[in-house]
Amino acid sequence: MFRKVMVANRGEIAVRILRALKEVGIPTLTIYSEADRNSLHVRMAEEAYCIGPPPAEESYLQIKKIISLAKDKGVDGIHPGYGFLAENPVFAQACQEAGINFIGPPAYAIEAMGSKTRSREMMQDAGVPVVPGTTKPVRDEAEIFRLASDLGYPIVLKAVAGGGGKGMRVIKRAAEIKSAFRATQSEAQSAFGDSAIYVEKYLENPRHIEVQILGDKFGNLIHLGERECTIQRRHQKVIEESPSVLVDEEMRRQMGETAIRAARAVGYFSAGTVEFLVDKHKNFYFLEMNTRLQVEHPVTEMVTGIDLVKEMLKVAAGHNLTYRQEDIKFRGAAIECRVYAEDPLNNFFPCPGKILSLRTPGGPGVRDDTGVYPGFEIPIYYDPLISKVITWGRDREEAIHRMARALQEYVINGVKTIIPFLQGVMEDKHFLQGDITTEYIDQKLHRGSLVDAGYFKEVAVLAAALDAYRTEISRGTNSFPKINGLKMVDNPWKMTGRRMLLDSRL
Amino acid sequence: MFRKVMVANRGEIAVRILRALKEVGIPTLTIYSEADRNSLHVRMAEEAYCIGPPPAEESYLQIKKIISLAKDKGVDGIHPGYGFLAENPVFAQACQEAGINFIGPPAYAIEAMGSKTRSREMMQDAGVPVVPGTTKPVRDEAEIFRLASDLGYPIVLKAVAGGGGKGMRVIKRAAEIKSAFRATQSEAQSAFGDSAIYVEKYLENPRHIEVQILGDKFGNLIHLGERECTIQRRHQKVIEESPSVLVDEEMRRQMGETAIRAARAVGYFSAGTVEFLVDKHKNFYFLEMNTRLQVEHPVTEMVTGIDLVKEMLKVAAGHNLTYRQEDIKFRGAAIECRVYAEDPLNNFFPCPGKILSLRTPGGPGVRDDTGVYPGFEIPIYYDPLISKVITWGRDREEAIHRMARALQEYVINGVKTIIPFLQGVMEDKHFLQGDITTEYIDQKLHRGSLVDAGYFKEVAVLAAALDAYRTEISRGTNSFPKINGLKMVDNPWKMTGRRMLLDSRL
Amino acid sequence: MAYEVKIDDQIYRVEVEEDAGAYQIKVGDRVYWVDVAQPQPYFYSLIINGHSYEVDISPQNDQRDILVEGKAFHTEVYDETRKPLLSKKKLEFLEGEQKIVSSMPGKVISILAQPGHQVKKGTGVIVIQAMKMENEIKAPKDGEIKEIRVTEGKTIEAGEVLLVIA
Amino acid sequence: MAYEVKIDDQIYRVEVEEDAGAYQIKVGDRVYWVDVAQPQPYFYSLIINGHSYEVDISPQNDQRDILVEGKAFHTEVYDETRKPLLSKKKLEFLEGEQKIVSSMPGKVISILAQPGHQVKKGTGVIVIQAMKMENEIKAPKDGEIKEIRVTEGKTIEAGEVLLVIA
Repeated sequence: MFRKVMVANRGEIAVRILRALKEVGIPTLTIYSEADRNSLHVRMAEEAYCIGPPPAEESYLQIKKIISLAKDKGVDGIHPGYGFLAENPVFAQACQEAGINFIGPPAYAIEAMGSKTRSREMMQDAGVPVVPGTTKPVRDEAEIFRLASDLGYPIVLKAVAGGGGKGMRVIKRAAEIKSAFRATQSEAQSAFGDSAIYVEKYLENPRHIEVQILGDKFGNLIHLGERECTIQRRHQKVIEESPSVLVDEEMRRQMGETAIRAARAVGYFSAGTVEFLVDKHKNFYFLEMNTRLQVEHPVTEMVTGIDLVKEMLKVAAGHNLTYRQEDIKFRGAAIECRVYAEDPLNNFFPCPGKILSLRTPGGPGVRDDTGVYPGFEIPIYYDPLISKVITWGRDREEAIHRMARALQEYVINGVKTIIPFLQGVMEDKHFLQGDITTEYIDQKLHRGSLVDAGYFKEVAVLAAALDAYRTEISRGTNSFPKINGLKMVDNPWKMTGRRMLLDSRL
Repeated sequence: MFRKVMVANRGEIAVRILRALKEVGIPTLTIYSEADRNSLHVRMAEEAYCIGPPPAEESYLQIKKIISLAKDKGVDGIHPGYGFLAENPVFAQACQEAGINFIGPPAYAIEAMGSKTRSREMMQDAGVPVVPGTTKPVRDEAEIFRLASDLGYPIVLKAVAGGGGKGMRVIKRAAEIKSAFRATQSEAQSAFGDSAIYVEKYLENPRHIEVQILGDKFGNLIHLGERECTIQRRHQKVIEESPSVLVDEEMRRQMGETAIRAARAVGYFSAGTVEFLVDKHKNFYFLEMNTRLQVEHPVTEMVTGIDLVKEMLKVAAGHNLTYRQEDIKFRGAAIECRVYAEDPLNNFFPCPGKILSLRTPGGPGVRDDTGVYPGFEIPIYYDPLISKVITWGRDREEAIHRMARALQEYVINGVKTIIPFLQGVMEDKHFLQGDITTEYIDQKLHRGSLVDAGYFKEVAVLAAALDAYRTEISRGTNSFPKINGLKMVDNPWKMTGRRMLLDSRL
Repeated sequence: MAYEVKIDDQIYRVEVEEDAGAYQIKVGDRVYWVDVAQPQPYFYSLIINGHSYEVDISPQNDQRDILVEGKAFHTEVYDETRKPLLSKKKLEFLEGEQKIVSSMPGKVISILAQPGHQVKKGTGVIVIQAMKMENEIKAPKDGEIKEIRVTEGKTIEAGEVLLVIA
Repeated sequence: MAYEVKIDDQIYRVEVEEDAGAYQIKVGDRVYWVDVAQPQPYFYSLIINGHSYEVDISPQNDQRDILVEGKAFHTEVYDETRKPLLSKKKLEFLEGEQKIVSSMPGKVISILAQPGHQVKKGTGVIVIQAMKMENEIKAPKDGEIKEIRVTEGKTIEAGEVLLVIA
C-alpha cells in the first residue's frame, strides 16, 4: 500500500497511528522536537528524526523541513494526526507537489472548511442548516453591537480560522463586547495567525453532537453514526460518547445524511467529522467540519468495529471504502475520557512534570490510548492531553460503570491529572441520566465530591506520616526497613497489637 | 444482588472477577496466602485476608477456613475462578450448607463432570458422541494392553479426576505402557489426589474445539459459539481463538446444540464449557466438560460482547439469563495469547522472579488481562501463567496482526516469558493459514525464528556494552552521565562524528 | 516517631511505630495497625483491619501529593523532633497573607487587578499562558491585593511569586 | 572503554566512547553513533542512524538478558581492563564441559540418565517439578554425562548444579 509512512505528530495520536501502521505492516517514520526525544512515539516508530527546537513553530510546523526529510527517507505517505499541520491546506498541497500522499482529505476541502465564514456560506448553499449569524468577518465593536441587537444576547465571537474550541468568547451583555472582541482577536492571532472574527447566535445549553463520515476518492461517502461531545470545559471536549442518548434511529439517519451532504459539498474523502449544535427541540445546526481524525474517534471505532486510521490509509492509497452504509452496524455504547495533566483542585491549571509511576487500566471493554509512560517528563510546550481511556459496554450504563472502574485502576503519580474529576463525573447522577449541556461542568457537577472521600482522607494522613517515617529510616540505613522480618518484642501491649493484626489476617 | 462477594482465587482470574464486581457495584473481599501479600488481587480488593502458608493445600484449598472467613465477614457469594476450588463439589456443597451462594454450577454437575469416566457414560446416554475408549477406570497394565489391541495405537491414558491437560500420557507402542501407566498414576495422585486412570483412543492431529454455554436456574441454556484451542504445549492451551476457521454456521449450530444437550444432562446452570475433539472429517467427540469459567473466556466475550462473569453473578443470584439464543450475535474474530513466565529458549522452563519493568499493550482492539505489575515478584508456588493478551479484529487476519503488534509492545523485563515464542507463532505461515493441530508447536513451528532477529542482535551486543559502561560510570559518580549536556570537544574526529550524528537528526 | 500532617487546612498529630514487621499508627487518638507492603517506589499497599488500600505518593520536600484509591489529597508533613510545632499562629499567618506562586513556566498575558483592590475568592487576578492555554489565576480567598510582582508580557518560571494577597 | 560481549557462543569486542552527549560504539570494526536516552531504569531508547530501538536490560553480575524490540537475547559482558580476555581456550572449555544448573527451586521427580551415558542434544536427563509442572531438563549438546549431583525426591534450590556433561 505504502513503502513508508511518516507520522507528523506527537503524543497519543502519533502512537495510535503508529499502531495502525504496524498492524498493516507499513514501515514507520516519525519526527520529534528537541523537547520530545524521550516521547513514546519516538520509541515506537522504526525511524525517528529530530526536526527542530521545542516550540511547534520551529519543529512540528516546519513544512519545508518535514517534506524534505520525507523525500530524503523514501516516505510516500504522511499522516498528520490532529492539530499541528492536520488542517493546514498549504501542507496538504506541499505533500501533493512533492509526490507524497497526504493521508487525509483534499487540500481544497481543508481550505473550504477551515474558514468558518466560508464554510457557513457553502453549507447554506448546500441546504445544510447553520446557526444564525454572519457569514463574513466583523470589522469592529460597533458591528458586533448591531448584530447582537438583531440576534439577541447571548452571542458568541469566533475566530474565522478557529476550531476545537479555541479562539471563542461568549458575550452575554453589551458591556462585554469591547474586552471580548480584543481578547478573541488576540487569541485568534496567536493561535491561528489570523485575527478575523465572526459572530453567531449563542445557543444556550445546546447539545454538541457530531457525525463521523468516511469517504473514498470515488465519491463514496458513508457515516458511522454520532458522537455526543456535550461535556466541555473551556469549550474543549472532555468526555465523549457514542451513541448519544438524545439521538434515535431516525434522527441518526437525518444527521448522517446531512453530514454526508456537507462533506459532498466540498468534495470530501478520508475521515472527517461534521459537528452540529442541537437545541432543546432537537433541531440540529451545522457548526463546523473537522477535516481530520478527531481526538474522540475511538468511541466510533468501538461501537462500529471499524479501524478509522486503517480506512484513511486505504482511501489515501486509492482503494475503495471497505464498507457500504448498510454494512455499518452499531453495537453497544462507548465512552471516552480525556486525561489532561491539569489540577482539577486548582481551576484545571496545567501541570507538566515527571511521571513517577503509572498504572493503566485493563480488563474487558477497556481501551487505553496513551502517549506517556513511567519516567516520562511531560514537556511544557504542547497540549496537556496525555492519554485517553475508552470503555465499551452493552449499553450506556455498562460503559459508564466500566469507565468508573477503569478510572479507579488508572493511576498517574507524579503529575496532577483530571482523573479524580472524571471519576466524579462517572458517579454524578445528572451524567448517569444523560442530563448534560455544554455548561454541565460549571453548573451541575458538585465540585466538593472531588475531595469528599470520607475514610480515604484518614488513610492519606496516615500514609503521609508513614512515608515520612520510612523515608527518614531509609536515609539513615540506605535501605527500607525490612517489613516482613521477624523481631522479638518484649513490650506486652505491642504483642497484643501484633496479635490483633494477625487475627485480622485470620 | 449480593451484599459482598469473596473471590477465592489469585492471579489474573482473581483480578478479572474483581473488575466485574466493581462494575456492578458489589463490595469485594479476597483471600491470599503468605506468598501473595504483594499480589495484584490483594491490592485491588476492598478487603483482603491472609488464609495460610504459601502451598495451596494450606491456603487456597482450605475449605473450612475460607467458609468460616466468609461467614465472619458477611460474604454472601463466593466466586472460585478456575483451578483451586472451582471444580470441587465438596466446596460448592459447603458453600450451600453455610448459606453462601457458590457462583458457579450446582455441586452435582461439578461432581458428574469431574469424573471423566462417569461423564463419558452420561454423555453416551444423552446421545452425545464420545471418543472411543473405556467408561470405567483401568486396573492394570494388562488391561491397557488389551484395550490398546482393540482400539489400535496410539491410545491415551487419562486421570479420571483430571482435566486441563494434566495427568495424561499418549502411548504409541506397547513398550511404553508400563512407564506411562506408572507416571500417569503418580501425576494423577499428586495433582488430583486420585490415581484412577482410564483409556481413550488417541485421535491423531485432532482439533481441540470447545463450546461456551451459559444457563440459569430455570433451565434456560444457550451457547455462545466455539473456541479453537488446538495450539497446545504439554497438553496445555497456549493460544485460543473464536471463531474457529474450521467451523461454519451449520457446524456451530450442531456443536452448540450438542453442548447444550450435554449441559442439560447434568442439570447445568452458570457458565460452562463443553470440550470436543474434532477429527479430520469434522466429526466431533465429547472430551470433557469444564464446569467453571475458562482461562480463555475473553475471546468469547470479545466476539459476543457478553460479560460472562457478570452473567455468572446474575444467574447465581437467581436472575434469568439476560440473553436468549437469538440475541447472540457474533462479530469479528478474537484471539488470546497466554503469557507464561517460562523460558522459550530453554524448553519452556518456568522462570519465576521479580518483574523489573512492564509495558502492557494498548490501543484499539487490545485487552490486557494481567495478574502482575512492575516490582512484583512471581511466587514459585503457583501456575506460571502471569497474564493474557486478547485482541479483536474484524476478521481473523486483523486479530492476528493486531496480536503481533500488541506482543511487540508487551515487554516484561526481569523474568523470561513466552512472549518471543508467541510473536513467532503470529508470524508463522501455518498459523496464519489456520493449518494447526495439537502437535503444531512441536511439529510446525520453526524454533530458530525465535532468535533469528537479524540486526537486532547487533543492537543487543552494542546495548550490553553500553549498559556495562554506564553502570560503571554511575557507580563512580553515583549518577548517570548527563547525555543531553553540552560539552566542548577538541578532538577533530570527534567533532566530525558529532556532526554526522546531528546530520542524521536533520 | 511523631509527625504533624496538614491536609485541607486541618492538622493531625500522627505517631508511627514499627513493631515486629507491622506498623502501629496513631492519628490523633485513633490507633491503626497497618500491614505495609511497598513493592515499588512511590507506592504502598496498606491493609488496615482487613481493608486494602492502594496509596501512591509523590513527595517534594515536606509536601506529599497522595492518591488513595485514585482520590487525590495534598498533605504537608512535619517531623516533630526536627521542626517546631506548627503553631496556631503560623497557621493563621498562612491564612492571613498568602503568596500566589506559579506552578509552571509560562507567560503573563494580562493582569486583571491592582494592588489595593479588594477581591472576592475566585476572582480572576492574572492570566497566564501555559501549555498552549490561557489560564486565569484566581484569588484563593476574599482579601486585598498587597503586591503584584509580575508585569504583562513577562516570562515566568515555575515557583515564581506572582502576587501577594491578604 | 572496551568490552567483550558473548552472545550465542560468539564473542564481540565492543568499544564505548562518550562524546559531547552522544556515544560512539564500535562493534568489531563497525562504528555506530548512538543517541541514548534512559528515561527509566533497565530501559534504553537508542537511535542509531535514525533507527529507533527500545532496549530492556535485566542485569545480573556480568550477565545481561536483553530485549531488543521484544526479541530476547542473552549476553555476557566483560570489561577488558578489569578481566582477562576471554581466551579462545576458555570458550572451548565452556563448550567442552558444561554444568547444568537449576534456574529455580523445585523437586527432582526422576533421573533419566546415568554417569557415563552418551546423550544426544535435546535428550531428557532429569525431570524437575516446579510451579506445579513437571519439566524435563534436556542435554544442551551431544556428550557424555560426567556427574549427576542430585537424587530423586531431592528438593533443589535455584542455582544448584544438577549434572555435568562433557
